[in-house]
Amino acid sequence: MIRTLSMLQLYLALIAGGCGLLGLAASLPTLGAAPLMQIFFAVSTLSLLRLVLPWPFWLDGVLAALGAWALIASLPAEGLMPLHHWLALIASWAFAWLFVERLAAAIRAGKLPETGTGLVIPLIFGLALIVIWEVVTRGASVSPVLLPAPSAIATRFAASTGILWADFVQTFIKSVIPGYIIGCIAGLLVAIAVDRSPFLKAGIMPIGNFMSALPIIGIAPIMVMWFGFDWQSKAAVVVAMTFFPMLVNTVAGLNAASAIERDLMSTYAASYRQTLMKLRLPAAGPFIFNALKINSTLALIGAIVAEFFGTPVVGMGFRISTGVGRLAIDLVWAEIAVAAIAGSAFYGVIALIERGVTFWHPSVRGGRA
Amino acid sequence: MNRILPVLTILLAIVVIWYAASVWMNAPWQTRLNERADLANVPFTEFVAQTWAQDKPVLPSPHQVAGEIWNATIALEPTSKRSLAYHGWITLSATLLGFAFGTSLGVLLAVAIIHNDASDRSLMPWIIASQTVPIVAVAPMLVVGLNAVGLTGLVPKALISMYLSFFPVVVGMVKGLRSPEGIQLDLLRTYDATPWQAFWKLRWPAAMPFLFASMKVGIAISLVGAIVAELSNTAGGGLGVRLLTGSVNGQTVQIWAALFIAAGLAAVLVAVVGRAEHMVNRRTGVRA
Amino acid sequence: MDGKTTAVVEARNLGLTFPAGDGDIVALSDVNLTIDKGEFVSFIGPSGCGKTTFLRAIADLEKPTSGTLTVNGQTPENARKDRAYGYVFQAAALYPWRTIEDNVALPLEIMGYGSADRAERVRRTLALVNLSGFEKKYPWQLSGGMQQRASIARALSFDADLLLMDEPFGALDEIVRDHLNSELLKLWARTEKTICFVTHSIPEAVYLSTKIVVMSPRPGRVTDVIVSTLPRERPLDIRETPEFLEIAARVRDGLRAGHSYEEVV
Amino acid sequence: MDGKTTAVVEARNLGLTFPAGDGDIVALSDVNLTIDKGEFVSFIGPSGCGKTTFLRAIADLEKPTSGTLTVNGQTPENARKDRAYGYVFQAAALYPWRTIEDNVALPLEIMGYGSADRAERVRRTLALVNLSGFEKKYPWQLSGGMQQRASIARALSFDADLLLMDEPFGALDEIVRDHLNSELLKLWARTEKTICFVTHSIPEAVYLSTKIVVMSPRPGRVTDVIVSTLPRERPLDIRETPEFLEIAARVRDGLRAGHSYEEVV
Amino acid sequence: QDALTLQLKWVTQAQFAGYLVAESKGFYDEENLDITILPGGPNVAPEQVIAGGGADIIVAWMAAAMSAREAGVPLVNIAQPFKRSGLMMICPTESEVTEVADFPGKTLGVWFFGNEYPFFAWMNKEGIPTDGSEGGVTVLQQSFDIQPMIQGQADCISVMTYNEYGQALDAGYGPDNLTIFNYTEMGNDLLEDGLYVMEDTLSDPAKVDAYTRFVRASMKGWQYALDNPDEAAQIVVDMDDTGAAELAHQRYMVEEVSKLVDPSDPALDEATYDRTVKALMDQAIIKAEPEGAFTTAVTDALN
Ligand SMILES: Nc1ncnc2c1ncn2[C@@H]1O[C@H](COP(=O)(O)OP(=O)(O)OP(=O)(O)O)[C@@H](O)[C@H]1O
Ligand SMILES: Nc1ncnc2c1ncn2[C@@H]1O[C@H](COP(=O)(O)OP(=O)(O)OP(=O)(O)O)[C@@H](O)[C@H]1O
Ligand SMILES: Cc1ncc(C[n+]2csc(CCO)c2C)c(N)n1
Ligand SMILES: [Mg+2]
Ligand SMILES: [Mg+2]
Repeated sequence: MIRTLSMLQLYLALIAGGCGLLGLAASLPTLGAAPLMQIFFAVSTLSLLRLVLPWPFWLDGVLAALGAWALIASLPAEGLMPLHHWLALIASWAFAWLFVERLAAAIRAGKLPETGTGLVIPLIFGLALIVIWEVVTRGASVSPVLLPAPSAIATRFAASTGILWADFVQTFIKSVIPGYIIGCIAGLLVAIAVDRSPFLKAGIMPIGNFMSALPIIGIAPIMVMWFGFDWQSKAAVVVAMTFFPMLVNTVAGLNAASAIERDLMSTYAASYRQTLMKLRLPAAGPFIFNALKINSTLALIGAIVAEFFGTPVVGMGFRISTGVGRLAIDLVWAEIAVAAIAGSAFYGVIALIERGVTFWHPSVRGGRA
Repeated sequence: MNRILPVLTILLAIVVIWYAASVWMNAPWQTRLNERADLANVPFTEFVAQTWAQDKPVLPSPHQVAGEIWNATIALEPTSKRSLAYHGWITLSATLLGFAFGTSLGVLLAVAIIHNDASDRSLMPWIIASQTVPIVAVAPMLVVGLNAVGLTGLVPKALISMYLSFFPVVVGMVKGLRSPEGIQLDLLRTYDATPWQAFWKLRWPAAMPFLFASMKVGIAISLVGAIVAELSNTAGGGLGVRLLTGSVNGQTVQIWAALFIAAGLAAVLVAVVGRAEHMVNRRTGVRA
Repeated sequence: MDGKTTAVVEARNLGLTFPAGDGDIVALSDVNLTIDKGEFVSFIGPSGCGKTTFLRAIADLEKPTSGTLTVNGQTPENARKDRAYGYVFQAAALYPWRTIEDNVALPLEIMGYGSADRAERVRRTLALVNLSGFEKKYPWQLSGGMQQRASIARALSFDADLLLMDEPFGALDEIVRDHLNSELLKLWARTEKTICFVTHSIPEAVYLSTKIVVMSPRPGRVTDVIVSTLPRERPLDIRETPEFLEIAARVRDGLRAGHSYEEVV
Repeated sequence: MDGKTTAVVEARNLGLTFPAGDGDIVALSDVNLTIDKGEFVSFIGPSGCGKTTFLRAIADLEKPTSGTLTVNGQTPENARKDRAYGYVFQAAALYPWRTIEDNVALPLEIMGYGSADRAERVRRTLALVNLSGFEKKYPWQLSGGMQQRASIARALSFDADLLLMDEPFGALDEIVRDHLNSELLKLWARTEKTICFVTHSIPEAVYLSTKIVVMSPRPGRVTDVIVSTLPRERPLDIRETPEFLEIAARVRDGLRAGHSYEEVV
Repeated sequence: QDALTLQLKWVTQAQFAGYLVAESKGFYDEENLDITILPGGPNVAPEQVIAGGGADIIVAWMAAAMSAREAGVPLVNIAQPFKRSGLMMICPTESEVTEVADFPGKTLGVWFFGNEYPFFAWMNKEGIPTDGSEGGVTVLQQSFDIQPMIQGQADCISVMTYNEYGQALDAGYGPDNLTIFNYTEMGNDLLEDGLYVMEDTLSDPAKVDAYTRFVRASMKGWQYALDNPDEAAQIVVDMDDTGAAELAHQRYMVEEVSKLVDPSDPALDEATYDRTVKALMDQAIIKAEPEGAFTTAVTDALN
């Protein structure tokens, strides 16, 4: 069965099985203290049999899950976890990786369908990271004011949904969305305006490039000073942060139509408007979406930073900054989780729309975006 | 010449609007000050001059900012702690170190992604998610956490720079390393080239334009990272610290001066990368 | 075809030079040519001799740098604004975000045709190039040859009297090419259009044209203008007649003369 | 050429199917063909009939889905690892960041030739394709035809006994094509290489080959294998002999037979 | 020499003059100490820094320290140089606030990041809701300057006597056009700027000895600063790495801080401590009465 494994997979299998064997030996003196862990070590050791017997890949997945479960179940209430539990961590991580490797290979070989299984791999990866985080923070007794365990964050998350929702509404719905829309539309319109006049373009583009490289977050205190404490100042920061990427990308996109495609328009004696609407804007689509995607992550960050410089007493940035001050670090991480989820979802939605709108572009037509 | 003229025109327009805006935005407070000082009927020209010369204006006038930049750079010893050149250098060193880390990490991840199916499928969504984490929120905790394991000074800042700058590099390099067309790869297959040869003779050179484009974004964002890190790591100075202390002391002129220096630094850094690109292009015969 | 013809294209001492970093590139020099209404003129010559450039100058996509050029007795610019010609580019240049039928409808939209008229014309021209049934496909779902045919349909859809075609059949295999050649001849016979046609193939040029313009490499000059003696009615097997072969030989000689082998291609 | 020949390529009931979203595409089906050492085999057929696919299967760039295929008596994979062949792609596929000489040297670098040997081989093959003097130029500084010639030089540089050429002269004008055709014949006569050659041009196929394989459109099948009766020594004007025209007619008939016009191209 | 790191709770300024002067004048060296002084800022939580091992001693407000103690960072007060609070709330006359009864319906600027407890304790005591409900006040997270007042974004803002109040004076405000609520005068002051260490270090006599020497030298620094305000201000400016401190402002700050500090007696006043703890418990900022949250071991050893 070895022959079906790649070099990398073979190493992973050896690490997993080897750590199982070592762990089994190391845990013999405390036999029975953590039965689940013992079972995990035993089965891991057994997995070395794959060198001579078939060993289906889902078994590796099961073992990774068993290891994670055993580890979390036997985490000490306080103090450091015993040394051989670290071996279990390495083993179950190796099983997870091996599982993912073999899953990916099976998908590539067409043995498993792409849809459905495609999502499983990133999920497993994320879960593995969270398990490692949980085990390391708790197993090594990392102070919760430095880095709380995911379980503590989740508990806090569940207990504070009210606060989190209010903050989300204040920051995302009231500041990010309007700022994003205004900034992107303004960037698009200015780009179109600028594109008409070579003089304006020559004048504004270097400045636009310059501004888009600027640490715009530096203007957050200024915006708070100008636009007050409530969402308006946050939206203003978001506008400023999203405007220039959109401007620069759209101008580049409007030039993306090839010479021959433009020549075609000129053989029809098409007007400026017709050329814009029928050729140049559609051709600029991929560039505009690129800016929309970049901006979707920038916008949230901008709003949160701006809230560090003054807010009503609600908002994700407010909660994060006071949370650090009050050492409510688990709440801070819950807010960070909200931000990451909202940001990823926002990005994902834009990416989905992109797939629909620029369906014709080679990058969308072929393979993963 | 005909490239500079439009830029100058636009800059001039910006400066004019800026002057007008600073009269408009500083006027209410100036009126209040004048009332309080029992100055009635201040002539308009004098009033305008007053709004351009406030100590802590809402919007400082261009010459105030220029003056502050001058005073804080040319007019001072570069080693003085009041010198923006000194603070700029501190930020720059963190930026460069972070940029080096970020570019290396980005390239490594991209290599892993294109060579390994499992990495390809599992990493990308999380790399995108990583950029939706508000680094400004994590930075203070990261600084303390790194402090706990004995890392202080330059390194924490550089790590935050890295966190921001690796992203454009991964995205660009994944694209770039995948940019060779099927036929170019097939060619190497007919020679039975090793993956290593395919990487160095085809993928890497083909990715160069993408690498440079990413690095231009990356170095600018590295600077943002260094500044953000300095907001949470006030020991040792830096442009971010100047921004922060300007903000806590309400010294708007100082904020604007620090911002402009940061912007200038970003422009210079991007230009340097562009220059490097130009040199590499010349060596590899890329068409001008 | 003879009798009281009018000049559709008239070039006098035409020159066109591209400025370039290291010395200018003379793409056309001292070209004199008259194309009358209803003629089918082929341009043949080695790669880079200026065939495309000449067509583009007629279409007002390049500005001549010397001499005069008139189209329908007007400046090329005015002719273009009158929508005097349909242009088939060397590459298909279909817009990837439009279906085939929408691509063919593009000039009609721009020129403001009504939607019923549009649909009818699209149907008709797609049928002409044998693409019925592919209306709803996107360009990238078609083979190169089909794309090229769609771009021909697009140029035909609005019935311009002058057709400028730049190697329209370059991407096609011999059989399909033969087929489209005879279709094009039929269309031309039926509609009395004037056609300027660029090709690399000597048999194709001879088979199609009433006049063959042989060009020589840079600086692009017209070295020979051969008026065909073949009848207007041309079955495919005309290509084996001695008359045909003789004209072909003359074209080949003209071509070879301009070919100082080493420096071209 | 006859006498004790050995099979270089041997296909038995070869089939190759591409999986696709909406129904699989059968690119090759039931292909039987033997190519002996020293033969010059042309493949001709309408666009999309599987010519490229067959060449790619020989080169181990595609995996057959049924039947057997051997190259030099080995699996295609082992033959590839033995560097048994040189491949000229339909497009030049030069690397833009390498000069012409470095492009030609690429396979030599990969196969580990010493640097003196490399320089000598590059010089020799560039001279063969008439590109001496362009060693230090980058691909974009050359015309399409010159690029194609550079890619031929690259395939010749390491002296494989089997040459797989996919429409190598497609981008060239007739005169240059004639020239390269006779050069290729000379090379073949001198070196006794086995050559598989894809083309769209019937005269070219007849002029060059000892064997012409006519293929029909999807599902790609071999419809005719015509063994040439022309002598090995072929001056350019052999193309006007009756024998030549007869073979050409036979190829044309074979081609037309496979052409159910509507669905191809 | 014993090496100790002191984490300040704010940027380098005369609020910390005693420590800066002691360092600059070599008082720490005299006590055989090697002190590193780390500036703070609005994103630096000293309680977190000390929990992470980045500092040995921190300057903190008691409310924040006690709350951190409950969050699992066992901080212990070892000395309390600041006897009074410098915190005030000021309202310009335009806002028409003259007494606490005027607050309902107004917008008040408050500093968060661990500095909000005194305000909430005060409102709690007055029975004014802060959650946006009827008859309550609207609270803003205030930036660390007086812009919200100048811009009219808040009716009242928080100031420190020694810092922002000075900015207000510079800007033309004064007792004649301001209503001032002084936390100390109202009896609502919660202890500010104490020195805190981690509880476990106190079981090490060598450490306690080092802390004692540290406090002694620091108090000497405070004394010196109060006696030589001009020189102290100059020292602060010189020691500011960011180059942002301005001499005139620091001079003002030394003057004002001296009204809050008692350089001769760093010991914690238990009555104020009790009041602070009660206020925190009333407001449920901490749930249980802290045990061992201060020690007199260090201040006792001084004499
Ligand atoms: N935009 C341009 N700028 C500079 N030189 C150009 C430009 N367009 C064409 N040329 C040059 O002008 C000459 C004529 O080009 P043209 O495209 O007309 O040739 P052609 O006869 O159509 O060749 P082919 O058969 O390869 O299409 C060439 O040498 C070419 O390099
Ligand atoms: N990678 C692929 N995936 C799916 N279908 C393919 C792929 N490669 C080729 N085909 C299909 O296989 C068939 C044969 O293609 P092939 O490229 O071999 O044709 P060809 O004879 O070389 O045509 P041409 O003369 O146009 O080069 C075509 O229908 C093509 O669409
Ligand atoms: C994070 C933080 N925020 C506010 C204060 C309160 N405070 C005390 S002194 C001072 C400075 C202005 O001088 C301020 C604002 C603090 N200490 N730390
Ligand atoms: Mg051309
Ligand atoms: Mg092919």
